Amino acid sequence: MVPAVPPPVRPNPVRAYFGNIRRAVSSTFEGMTVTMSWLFRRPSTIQYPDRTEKPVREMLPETYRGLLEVDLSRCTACLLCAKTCPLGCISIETCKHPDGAREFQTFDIDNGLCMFCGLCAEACNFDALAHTREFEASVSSAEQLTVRFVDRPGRLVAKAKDLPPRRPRGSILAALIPGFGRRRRRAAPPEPPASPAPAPAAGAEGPENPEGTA
Amino acid sequence: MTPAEIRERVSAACPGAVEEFQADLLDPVLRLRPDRLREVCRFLRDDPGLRLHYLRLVTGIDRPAAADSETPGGIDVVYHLWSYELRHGCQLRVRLDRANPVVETVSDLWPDANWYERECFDLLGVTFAGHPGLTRLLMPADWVGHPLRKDYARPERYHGLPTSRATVLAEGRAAEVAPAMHDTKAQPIEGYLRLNMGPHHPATHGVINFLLETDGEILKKATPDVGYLHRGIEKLAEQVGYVGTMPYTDRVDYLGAMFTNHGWALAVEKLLGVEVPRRAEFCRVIASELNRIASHLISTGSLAMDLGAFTPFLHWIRERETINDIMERICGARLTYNYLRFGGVSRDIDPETLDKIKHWIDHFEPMMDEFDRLISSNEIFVRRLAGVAVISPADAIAYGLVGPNLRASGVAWDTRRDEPYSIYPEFAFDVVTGRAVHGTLGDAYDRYDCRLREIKESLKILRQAMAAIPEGEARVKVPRPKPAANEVYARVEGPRGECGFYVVSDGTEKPYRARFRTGSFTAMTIIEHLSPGLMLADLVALIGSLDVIAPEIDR
Amino acid sequence: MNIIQHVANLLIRSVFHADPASWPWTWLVQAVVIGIAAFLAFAFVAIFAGPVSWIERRIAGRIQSRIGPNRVGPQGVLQWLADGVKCWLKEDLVPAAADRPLFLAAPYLVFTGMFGAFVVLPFGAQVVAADLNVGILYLLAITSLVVVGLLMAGWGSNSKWALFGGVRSAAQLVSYEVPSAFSLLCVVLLAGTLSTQGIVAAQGGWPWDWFIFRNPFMFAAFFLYFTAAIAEGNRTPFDLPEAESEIVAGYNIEYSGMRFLFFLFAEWANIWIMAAISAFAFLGGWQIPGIAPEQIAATKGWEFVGWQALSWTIFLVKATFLVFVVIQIRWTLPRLRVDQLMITCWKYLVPLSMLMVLGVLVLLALVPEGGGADTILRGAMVGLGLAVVLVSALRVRRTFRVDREHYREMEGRDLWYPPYRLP
Amino acid sequence: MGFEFVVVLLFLTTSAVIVGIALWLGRFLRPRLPSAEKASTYECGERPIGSAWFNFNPRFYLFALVFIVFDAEIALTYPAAAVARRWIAEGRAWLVVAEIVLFLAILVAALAYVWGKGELDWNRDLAGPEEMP
Repeated sequence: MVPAVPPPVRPNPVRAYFGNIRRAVSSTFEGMTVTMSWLFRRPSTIQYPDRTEKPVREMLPETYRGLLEVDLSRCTACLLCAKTCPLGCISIETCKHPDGAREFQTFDIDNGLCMFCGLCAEACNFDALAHTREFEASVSSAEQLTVRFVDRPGRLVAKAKDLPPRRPRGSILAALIPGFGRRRRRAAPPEPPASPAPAPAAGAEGPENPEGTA
Repeated sequence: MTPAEIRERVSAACPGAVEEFQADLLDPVLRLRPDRLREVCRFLRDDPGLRLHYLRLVTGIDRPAAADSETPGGIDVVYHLWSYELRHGCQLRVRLDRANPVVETVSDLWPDANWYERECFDLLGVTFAGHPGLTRLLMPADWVGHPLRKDYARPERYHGLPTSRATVLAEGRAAEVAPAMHDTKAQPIEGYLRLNMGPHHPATHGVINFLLETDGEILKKATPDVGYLHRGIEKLAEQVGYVGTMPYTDRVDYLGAMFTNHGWALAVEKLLGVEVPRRAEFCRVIASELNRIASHLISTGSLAMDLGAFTPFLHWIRERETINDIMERICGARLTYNYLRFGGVSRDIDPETLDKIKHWIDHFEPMMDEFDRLISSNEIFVRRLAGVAVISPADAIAYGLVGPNLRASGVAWDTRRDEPYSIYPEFAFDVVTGRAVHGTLGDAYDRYDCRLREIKESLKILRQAMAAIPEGEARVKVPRPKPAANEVYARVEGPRGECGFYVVSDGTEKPYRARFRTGSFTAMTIIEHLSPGLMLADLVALIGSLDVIAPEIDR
Repeated sequence: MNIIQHVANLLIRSVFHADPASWPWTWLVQAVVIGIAAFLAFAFVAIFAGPVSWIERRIAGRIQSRIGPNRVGPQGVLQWLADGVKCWLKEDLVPAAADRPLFLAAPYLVFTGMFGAFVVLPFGAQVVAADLNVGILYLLAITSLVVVGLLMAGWGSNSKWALFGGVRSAAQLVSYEVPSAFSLLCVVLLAGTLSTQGIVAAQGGWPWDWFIFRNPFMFAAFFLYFTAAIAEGNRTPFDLPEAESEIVAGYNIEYSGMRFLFFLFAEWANIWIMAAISAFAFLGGWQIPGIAPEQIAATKGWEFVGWQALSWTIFLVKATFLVFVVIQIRWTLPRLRVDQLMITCWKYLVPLSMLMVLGVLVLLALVPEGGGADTILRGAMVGLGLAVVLVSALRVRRTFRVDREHYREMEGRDLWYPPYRLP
Repeated sequence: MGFEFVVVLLFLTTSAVIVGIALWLGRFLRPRLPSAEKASTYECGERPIGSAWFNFNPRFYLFALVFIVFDAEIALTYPAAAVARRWIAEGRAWLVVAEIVLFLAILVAALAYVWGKGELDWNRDLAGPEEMP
């Protein structure tokens, strides 16, 4: 298991001397041919945020764990998510009406605390709480990091029996925070037709990019 | 040799030293009398039939007396020992008086115990008599209290800095505080230049401080000082429970989060006795091996960057980006994966992702040859690493080096093959060891070379796993974990070596004690030993070749 | 006749209608013309060192599969201006513990040492600020001024990392001056003069007239000189004085703003200077193929200007090509260790460059110029040069093609992206 | 030829003046907000331990001394090299070859001596400062 260390071999000094020169020259040459070849290869960076072919949000896979959003019309206030969260960044409060229905008081998610682990979204049985592909979350003060999902008083807690379809992911956050992550974008420089390769995914400038100025 | 047999031998050689043999635990423990610990340890290490040369872990566990219990409280110190040659191990435990916990040091028997004992002193207040420099390791020198004690209360402020988020938010912004600086107590060596390398130094791979004593370019000594990234994840695990700890394990090793995930899942699954579906095991292996490649890419690339070659690093970063994109598809995040669950994985891998992995491997394999031409065979690069900071096999074991660092010294030990877990026995791959291509066995180049060759082995495993992945469920539903009182040590082979989780459960939803054994922690201890006589630039190569990353040390 | 004197005389004759030989204010006009020339040279340094910094970053970007600065101005060409303005607006910090006079004076010395080299660089057939008869010696001497500046910066900062940088640069620059001096000695042997213009005049426009292809020893001497020059310019793989991963940034660690910029300025200008020296000493300088310098001197008017411009362009192209090679080397190689640096110099470059001097000397004595043996030697060396170019081109092509197929499968588009296409 | 050196002098002066002007103009543009933190010496974010003005290892001086010998010698060789072509053309090849070979021989001897003594190898054993003269 523990090998014996062989003694180091002392090479002939003259051969070593010229061997060093030879190897130094040849390995430098090899390295330079590699770096030279990169001058002819396509750079792999994208020019985030303003010169991408499409918004980075749309390049992300569906599974991406971005900012959390909750569709309150599907939320039964079972508090599973709040209990699962290791950090306690979800705070839910409901109050009871005299007529028996429950009403949301607060449904806040503190993005400053959230570590985007996805445990809460997994715990949600009704596909109400989910990650979006939104990731540009910078705001100008710590208070704004908390997203308050209860948009109007008197929003009733959903019943598990008849849930409306899930609203598209990201739409709730977008409605809640106008201009959130929707910065002005410049169109990507058009791909020159010189390359015979299949063109990149069509519709590079979608409706997301209304003021696409070159 | 089983733990019971080891116990027999110990009892025969040191009569009266073993107080109790806890055979009912998943990992049986020998409870020793504290005053006989050194004697037993020396026997275990030196006995030709035992040869436990590797001290895996030293853990302190605070066990205050329960209010309704008759048994007196105490502090346990648990030692995990292992023998690479004889492939057996045992756990030792001493129960110390809680008011005055003192035990003799074993740092002269196993050098890596030095830091473990300092950590234990720091976080639990256990005094190790005879320790050469028993000072706080992770917490600041003027910190009050020992955080891993069960009755520890966090102070409201430290040097005027609020310690909780609530206070910070309430006050609007943190008060103006003069930054706390590092004050060293060690006497300067006369005639040597003394300077700080780190925490803000490009080559320290995170925030680590080295106090250098140099004679011009040549080092007299480099003393590492860690704790800048200490987040108390072991303490957090006691508070957030088994499920909630999973995302925290991502933060232990941010380059190999899949392995810390895996280790944690293995430990808890062992405690619970959960079977993992086959497809989930394949998902785990595929994700793990991708992650291993990504981690090795960063490691080898940043070593090249530390030696002044910036380009290889960016090429590897580019390849790693593709892995990150794939990871994003697999588990939704690029760095903090939080992919594994008790009883499976959070999401199945879809066929399209498998296709992407295959294309990437096809592209990446020739890229490795290109990388060899660009940097690995470069004469300057070779000369910078060959023969530098040689670690002998015996030293590597004694200092508790693991993973590629250990294998580079010639010790062919891979947890995947030698202590199999998951479905690794089904795959054909080689355990790479150092081959002294350019210098001495166990030098910095060997460590680098081992990592590169390990990438190739990982590619082999990936190809096999993708060809053989079965249909089926990727997750079984496991109720909220609440394991009975027990102890387990589970380990996986991470990119920085053995990534072990020692979990003590007490029948609640939260672990009683969770202990993370990471490769970087022990790798750090050897730097001080190797540094005399190195040049300043060699130290950079040494740190880079050991592939230490700060959060793994500090946790 | 010096070009500056020439211009001054022209001015005096045409503007003041006086005879320069007897006019009492001739010296004043000459001084003003020199000042203007210096400013022109400075402008040249600025607009060359600046864009070189941009070019370097773009090339580094492509080598590293990224883009590089492309936002300031069209394709980022004004990046260097933005950097300059930014540095100008930065606070000028002097550490409290520093030796103030040394600290403040260091950038002057570094910059002056670099700038002084421009005086003797032969840009074109008649374009050189001062054609000193000791040109090469002057070059060796004036570039040593930079060492003093770096040492002052390192010592004056009273920072340990800066001290490391300063001491390293002193040991390094001083050592590498020996092989570079020996290599230039080979050139002097062949040219028979120390004047920079004389060295260019001793070569010709065609490659086989260049010193590098004169004989095998000169061929080797060129590479020895080039290596030593890279070391003297503190460039990777010899960038130890500012090794950021070892000694953070070396001698300039405590500098900020404009003072810091002058160090970088000098560094980038230095790349150009050493490329220029290699170009005029080994690669034929501004020599135009097919026309002798005397014929150029004999032309008049616009024809003269045209030839001058052409010669200038040829020189710039050669020097810029070498700048490109230096940049590429920088982004290919790792850095040496201090002891290896010294060993490379004293055990490899110094003995080898001495050998080259000896070889050149012996060949000079034995092989008469223009004879059959000389022609064969020159032809063989040009062939060797062509072979090197060809082999590297093929190697580059193969490296590229290995990746191409798989890249298309993975990314769904072609890998080919020519260097002139700027993303 | 005197004129040429005046040009050199004026060039050097001009460059120093340019640096001075650039720094002086910057005074009107740049902020000046001194603080003790900014004026402290950088040592990787920690408080510097002692001064950097320190006896540095003498290895560097050794190289400097070797360099001075070499550089002076090379400077003396240059004139000989400059006339080599002419002398060879004049048929006195042996003289110039002998002269330069002599110069080189002195240097080779020096280099061989230093090399043989192992002074070119970076002494990596830690000679304690107490052993230094």
